[in-house]
Amino acid sequence: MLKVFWCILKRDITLAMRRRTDVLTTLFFFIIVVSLFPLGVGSERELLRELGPGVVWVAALLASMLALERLFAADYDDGTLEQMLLAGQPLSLLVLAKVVAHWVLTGLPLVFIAPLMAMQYALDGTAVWVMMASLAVGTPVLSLLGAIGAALTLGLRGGGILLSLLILPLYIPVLVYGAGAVTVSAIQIADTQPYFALLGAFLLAALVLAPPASAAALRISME
Amino acid sequence: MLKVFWCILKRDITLAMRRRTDVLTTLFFFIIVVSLFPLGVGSERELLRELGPGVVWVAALLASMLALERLFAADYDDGTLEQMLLAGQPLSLLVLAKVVAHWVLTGLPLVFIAPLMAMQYALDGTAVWVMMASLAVGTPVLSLLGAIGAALTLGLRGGGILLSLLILPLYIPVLVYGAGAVTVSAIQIADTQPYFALLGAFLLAALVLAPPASAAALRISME
Amino acid sequence: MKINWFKYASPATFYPVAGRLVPLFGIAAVVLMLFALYWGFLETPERLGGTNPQKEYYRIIFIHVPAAWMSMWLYLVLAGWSAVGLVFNTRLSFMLANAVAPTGAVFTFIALWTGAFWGRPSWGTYWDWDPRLTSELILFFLYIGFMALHSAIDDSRRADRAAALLAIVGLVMLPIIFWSINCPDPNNCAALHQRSSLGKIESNILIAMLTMTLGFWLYSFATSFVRLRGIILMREQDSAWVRELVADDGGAVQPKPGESDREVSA
Amino acid sequence: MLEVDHLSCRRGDRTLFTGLSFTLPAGTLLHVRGRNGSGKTTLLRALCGLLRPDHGHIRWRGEPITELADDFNRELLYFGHLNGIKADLTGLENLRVAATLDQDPCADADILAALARIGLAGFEDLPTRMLSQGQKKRVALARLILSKAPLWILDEPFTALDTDAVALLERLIAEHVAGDGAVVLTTHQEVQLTRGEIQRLTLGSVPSS
Amino acid sequence: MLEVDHLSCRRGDRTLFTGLSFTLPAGTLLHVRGRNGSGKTTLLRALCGLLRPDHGHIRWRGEPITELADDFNRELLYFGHLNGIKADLTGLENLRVAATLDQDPCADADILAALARIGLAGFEDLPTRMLSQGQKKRVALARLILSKAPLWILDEPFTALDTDAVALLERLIAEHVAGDGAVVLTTHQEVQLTRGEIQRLTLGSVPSS
Ligand code: HEM
Ligand SMILES: Nc1ncnc2c1ncn2[C@@H]1O[C@H](COP(=O)(O)OP(=O)(O)OP(=O)(O)O)[C@@H](O)[C@H]1O
Ligand SMILES: Nc1ncnc2c1ncn2[C@@H]1O[C@H](COP(=O)(O)OP(=O)(O)OP(=O)(O)O)[C@@H](O)[C@H]1O
Ligand SMILES: [Mg+2]
Ligand SMILES: [Mg+2]
Repeated sequence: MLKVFWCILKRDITLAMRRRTDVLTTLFFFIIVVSLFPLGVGSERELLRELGPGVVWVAALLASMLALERLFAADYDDGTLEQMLLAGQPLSLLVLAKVVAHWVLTGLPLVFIAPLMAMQYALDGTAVWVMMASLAVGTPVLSLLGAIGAALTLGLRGGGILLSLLILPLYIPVLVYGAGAVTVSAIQIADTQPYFALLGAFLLAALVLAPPASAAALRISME
Repeated sequence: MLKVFWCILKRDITLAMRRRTDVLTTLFFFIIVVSLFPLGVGSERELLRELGPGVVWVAALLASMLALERLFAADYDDGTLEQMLLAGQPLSLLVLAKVVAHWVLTGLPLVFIAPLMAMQYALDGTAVWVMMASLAVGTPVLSLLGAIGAALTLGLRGGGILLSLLILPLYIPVLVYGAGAVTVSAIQIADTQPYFALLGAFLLAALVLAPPASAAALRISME
Repeated sequence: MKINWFKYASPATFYPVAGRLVPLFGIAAVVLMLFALYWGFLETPERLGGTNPQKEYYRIIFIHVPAAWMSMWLYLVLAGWSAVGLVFNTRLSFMLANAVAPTGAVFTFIALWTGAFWGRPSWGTYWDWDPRLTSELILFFLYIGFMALHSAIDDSRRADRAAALLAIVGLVMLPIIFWSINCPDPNNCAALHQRSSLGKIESNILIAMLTMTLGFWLYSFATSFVRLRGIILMREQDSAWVRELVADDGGAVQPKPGESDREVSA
Repeated sequence: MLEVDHLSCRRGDRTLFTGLSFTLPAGTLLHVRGRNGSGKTTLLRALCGLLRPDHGHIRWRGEPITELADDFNRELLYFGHLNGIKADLTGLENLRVAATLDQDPCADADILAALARIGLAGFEDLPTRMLSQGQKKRVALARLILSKAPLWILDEPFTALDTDAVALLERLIAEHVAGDGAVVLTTHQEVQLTRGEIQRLTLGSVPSS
Repeated sequence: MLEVDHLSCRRGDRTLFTGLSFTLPAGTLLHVRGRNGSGKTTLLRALCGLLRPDHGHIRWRGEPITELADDFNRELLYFGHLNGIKADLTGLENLRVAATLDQDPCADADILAALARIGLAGFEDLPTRMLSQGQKKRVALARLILSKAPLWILDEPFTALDTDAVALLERLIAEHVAGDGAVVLTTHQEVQLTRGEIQRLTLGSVPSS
């Protein structure tokens, strides 16, 4: 069981390392989207400070969603996904391994680049830490939820944009509490703990429910 | 010449109509992205009014860019693009036909839905008209420029996100003047005409330069 | 008495039943809606009193609120049939879910639209990011997502099952989404609690509103069944009973199933 | 081993076959033939459980494959129109992953031997995207050498292969059948076996609408 | 018609062939053979101008194809590993677009006749995504019937076709050659012509690195 999990995880990470641009592009997309906003809305410090958490989180949402499109697509196109379905291994385990690899490659880098982004929006010390923490807990939820959508839209023409239509509404709770935690951290008296408790609960629920749902979706899509 | 142009234009529009959702999903993506922001940044009317033009334009950029990914990809995968290269017709003409079809299907609808989005951000009458006009002139530039990027990233894994990396920086002038026109229209004394003159100039330049550039990029990518 | 429900779970049996029910529900719906409009416009107070005196335009409530209720109820129905379909693998349930979706989307849209037009005179804006409005908008996206996914897939069986799974995932997420919008700040959620004002409402208004809801409900049945009959005909093209039906109308020739033979050699 | 009972499948609005029944004992090869579009691929995918048939049952050692699920999959090796190899991994890495998924315990030496046998010595360390059409197919076929699965389902395995590779593949199939395995395969060519029984199943030509 | 002069091509770090020269007069078929990975596809793509050779020249009616560009393309029909048809369009629509691009003036009746000849009567109005592997290939092959191009370059055109279709395709090629056309083709099968000359070119086996 564990061996299979590691095998898939290693495979996906090796594949990504063969094409290092893939990892970097998600990151750059995130950076570019965050940096575009000041161009569109002007650059008053106060306005930007208010916008910051929301923009960073929306950008994280979009980046995570875009990267998701490729979660199963490549495996589907070359037939390796078909082989996974027929491997005689629990499919949710394989799915979980793929999602974990995906998060390590696309979600984790966002956490580390966040401080740079926060700087552009004039956020201060605590807010930056809270933003990193909220991204660290929130982005795995995005990857897990997104996997369901990716599995459902597998092989459909225009799948990418259809995927975003299906998945973005489901991302809303993570967005609300993720961005909320950062906004609130600016106020001295307010407490960010309930936000993190909620995000953590989402993560646990997603860890349990999303892999089987994605596996079911994959079986449907491969028919 | 003209016959070939029409043939490709008609083909692409027929293809899109076979899958009507494709057209609608770009539109809904736009709508969803625009609607996500207030959830992330809060819903004070004044703040939203200031944000409005920027958010709508950034969303238009993202929607146009995402849709672009599929501009040549489908033709590449099934080999029809190879056939177009060997058709003995000027390739830039074929590219132009594809870009025009693409804009009619994904850019034009944004122009018409924009008033609804403007409403969500509490923009007033003139601003709405200016926004529609700026989108009408600006989105074709996005499609034309995007075609170059789409041609360059053809067939690369993770092309979608690489594409955005190449193209978003080129989109910046359109974003700045497009959103600028709308913001400025709120101020009585300011004049939007220079903005539109610039956007128009971009459009003309893109119309002349982008198709041959995309054609050249296609030849490189297909080798 | 024991009814064989599975008998009615077959499209062939349900098709004529639905056919007979459509005019029944349709007429009842029209009558109820007309009555509700009459009652709402003529038998209710000219303006609402209280702290916020509303003018004549409050009458939009007779469409707005029933539509909002229906939009939520129909999503439950949609997800319910989807679950039944996935669990028992009954084709009819998927078809029902598909038939309900457009009606649900239309009611959601009506609720949004009428709400917006109501908001203009009473709040001075078409749109505000009020939690309730936002939730309704997201419900609309869920409906659109369901229909978009279904129509993006050629193979009807895959389309049914994929869309059904999406509907169920949506249903699980829905309470979380609504709750997060209603309570964006978990530090003081209780303060944000929204109270329905239906209890204090005048009885005439209540009558009109409930009648309209019932009318909408029957309308949903009628339109869903009409759509369902269309879907059944399209899906069951190949089956004997549809071929008979079409042949009665002088319809098209149907393909014969392919034969197969086999030989064994050493 | 494999029993098929009154199977019928449809794709889109077209019924491809109805009432198809056969049994495939150990040590037999079933050659499914038929014109283009007669439903060979559809039948093979149904036999794998990838596609749910409209009616009828498929049983493996007496039990329905829908109930066996993963247990059936472990005894099965399917080879479809797609090769099922990653273009960015080398032949060696591809086969290593495949072996882990199939739970065939095999060392790198086994894999290298298999690759050499299939005629890819010297290409083990190239990403498969750098291989030609036929070489890619060979990488995928190396799984046949490594696998211990008793049932092979092969959809047009001979396309894109040159004559040497075709001969080798025929030998592999014959060995598997001789070793009490079962094979279902489609191809437009003739198939010979030195030992073991060949059944031929011809799917009817598709009626035009 | 086609002259190839000291051509050499490499893919990756591997030189596939060097100093390859031949001329292909009208009314000839060139059968390119070779093991998997010997460079057949590479050669064919170079002949079309899709791939730039390392050294050497390719001339069409005496002029280099790089200079002729679109004029050469108009006289060429290439048929690669991919079919070049849109899955969402019907066979009829696909061929209509192909005809316009190739500037073959042909009416719908011609196209329908071509589809019928290739054995797809009754399938004209189905989106090609609903067709089987072999049927898709047939739609693409219908272009051979419609085209007026004197030079055909066909990369493994026989794969996935059933015996009827193979026979038909062989007849089409023979007719084209008999009508003073030129054909370059790769296939692992044997090719016969009733009339016209067959040249055979065997690409060497690949040196292992
Ligand atoms: C786009 C705008 C609007 C939307 C999407 C919307 C949505 C909804 C929904 C979903 C409900 C039912 C909720 C429930 O009963 O639990 C509802 C009820 C109601 N809405 Fe709206 N609404 C909008 C605008 C307005 C406006 C402008 C007003 C009044 C000024 C209004 C007043 C009411 C009232 C009085 C109810 C009755 C239910 C109650 O008393 O809680 N709505 N609306
Ligand atoms: N994109 C590529 N990059 C690097 N090397 C490549 C690439 N594509 C093919 N090759 C190498 O070029 C050689 C020839 O490939 P080609 O596709 O021309 O062979 P082929 O003769 O058509 O073989 P087949 O009969 O298998 O189709 C192979 O050895 C392969 O390793
Ligand atoms: N996705 C699909 N939707 C609808 N019909 C389909 C689909 N795929 C295949 N078909 C139809 O099913 C029939 C059988 O297809 P199948 O792929 O099983 O044929 P096949 O025997 O494998 O043919 P070939 O020798 O060409 O590979 C074809 O007539 C085709 O039109
Ligand atoms: Mg097949
Ligand atoms: Mg080749």
